[in-house]
Amino acid sequence: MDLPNAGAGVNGDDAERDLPLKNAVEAVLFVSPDPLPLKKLGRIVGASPDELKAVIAELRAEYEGRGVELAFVAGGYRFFSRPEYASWAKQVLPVEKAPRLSRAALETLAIVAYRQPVTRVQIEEIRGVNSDAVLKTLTDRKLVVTDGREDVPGRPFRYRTTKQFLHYFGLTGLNDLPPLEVSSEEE
Amino acid sequence: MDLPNAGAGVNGDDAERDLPLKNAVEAVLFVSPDPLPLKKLGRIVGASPDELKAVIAELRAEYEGRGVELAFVAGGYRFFSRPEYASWAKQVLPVEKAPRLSRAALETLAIVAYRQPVTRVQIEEIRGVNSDAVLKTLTDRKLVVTDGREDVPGRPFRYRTTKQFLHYFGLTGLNDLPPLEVSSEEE
Amino acid sequence: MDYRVKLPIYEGPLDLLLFLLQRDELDIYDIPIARITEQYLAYLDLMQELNLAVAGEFFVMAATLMEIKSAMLLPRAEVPAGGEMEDPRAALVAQLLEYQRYKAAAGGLASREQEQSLKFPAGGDGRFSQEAPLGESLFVLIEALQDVLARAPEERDVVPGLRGPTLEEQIDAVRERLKAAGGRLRFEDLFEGSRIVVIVTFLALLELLRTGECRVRQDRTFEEIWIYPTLALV
Repeated sequence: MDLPNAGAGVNGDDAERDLPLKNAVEAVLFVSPDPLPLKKLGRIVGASPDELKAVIAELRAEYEGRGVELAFVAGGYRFFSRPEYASWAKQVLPVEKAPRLSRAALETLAIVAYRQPVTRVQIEEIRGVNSDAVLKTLTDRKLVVTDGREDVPGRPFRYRTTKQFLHYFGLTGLNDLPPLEVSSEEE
Repeated sequence: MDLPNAGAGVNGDDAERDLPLKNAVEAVLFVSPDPLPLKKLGRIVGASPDELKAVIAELRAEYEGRGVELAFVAGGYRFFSRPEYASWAKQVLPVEKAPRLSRAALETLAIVAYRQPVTRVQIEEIRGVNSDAVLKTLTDRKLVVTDGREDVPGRPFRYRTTKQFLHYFGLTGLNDLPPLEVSSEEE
Repeated sequence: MDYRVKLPIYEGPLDLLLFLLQRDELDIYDIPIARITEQYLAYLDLMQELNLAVAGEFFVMAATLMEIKSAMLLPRAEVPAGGEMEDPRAALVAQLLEYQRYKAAAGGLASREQEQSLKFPAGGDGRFSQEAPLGESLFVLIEALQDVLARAPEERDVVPGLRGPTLEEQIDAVRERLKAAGGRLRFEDLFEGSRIVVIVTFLALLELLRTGECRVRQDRTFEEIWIYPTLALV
């Protein structure tokens, strides 16, 4: 039973029981290609949400004032380099083909984010301009997806934002969006 | 030049000069997809090899006894999860498409590693078996490459190991290979 | 006139109206409709002269504005007894306000995008993207273009028979200018020559903005507009 690289990934190994949970969490979060939700993390390292929360708080404190931070994004935890070091960090990274979003794209995305599910016509009523091309761009970039059809004549597609949207903007979840400004009429 | 979205990535910014070098090195090594040689790291963060070595030693000490370690591999530095936590860490990784290397492949690779550059015929003389398919697999997986031709009749290809080979086995360089066992005949 | 490419505009008539209102610090609840209509139509003319692909919605809005303008001229005596006459601008104001809320939200997303674009995940999974294809509203640029055009020599001052540059030639020329400028280039310094050359140069700039080869930035309203090459050019 003393196979070091156990492989089967059972969490109850004798050898593994002695390893600090904090280190296991650090290692798992470090290698994970996606933010890890608490639940999934718990299943992997065999710990309760409370244990995990304590350990994550410890890790966050340890990474305070360093080049790397442990962030909660799109419903999960993940390590990121800190923004102050971006100009160096990006020099070792490949350049993304997709440029930053245009104003029109951001606007359309905002409407989808706050009004989802929403049809193209509803978006265009607010923006006052055809939004076909913009929706295509957002769909191609997997920031929005169609989610069924509205039950009105023509049965138009309804759009909603994706997990990739949360990722892209570093949002914890949709409730992490700042509240939409009250129109000044209501003030 | 107070462009907030600067992006130009020049390292001489006033604000950046105040950021600790250790953090910059940590951030860069964290996000880098490949091990970074000291030289390249130095060019990016604008530091001398001596400064870098001191900072790397500090970082290594800080990561001592943690879930992640700073290792020197294939001629460069990179963060890895520690092997003790592999059974957890691998659960979040996408399943590698390439299977583990077969015994035949490992054997052939060992011959290439210790005898490079070496021709197929030379490998087959040692292994006593046709090694065409195995060499093809190793070439496909970029663990070996052809490196010119031997100056003998037929001008056969010569094979040598790649950087990817060092990576795969976590080797610093070829001189990091354990010495070849003395053959038992000579004992 | 050797420019036939119609560049698409993704901003709509509401953007243009809000831009005009904000530029002159006008009260959205009391829009001076005659003045705004006149300015709106002037922009529409210029956009057509630029051969931009002006969406039909711009013309619908023009008609709406003119309708509101004439409704405003109706004698007040027609107000039904006891009731208050609805302001002919009410629907437009409501639409602008609603749209403004989402524009503000888009601004919030933009700053999150900016912040997030500076964080990279561990383990080489990161990518870094270049800057926004268009840093400022198209209308900010058209506004600046109007100033440049006002100073441009009339066509008759130009030697007849000389062919103007094509859009493709001018795109290359703008690229060269940006490269030569190194860091950044003042918007107005990009333009020289007759009206038609200025217009083709402007279209070339729009094309480069669209493809993300450069971006523009104005630090504050009325201040200098700068053109920055993105990494693709460096």
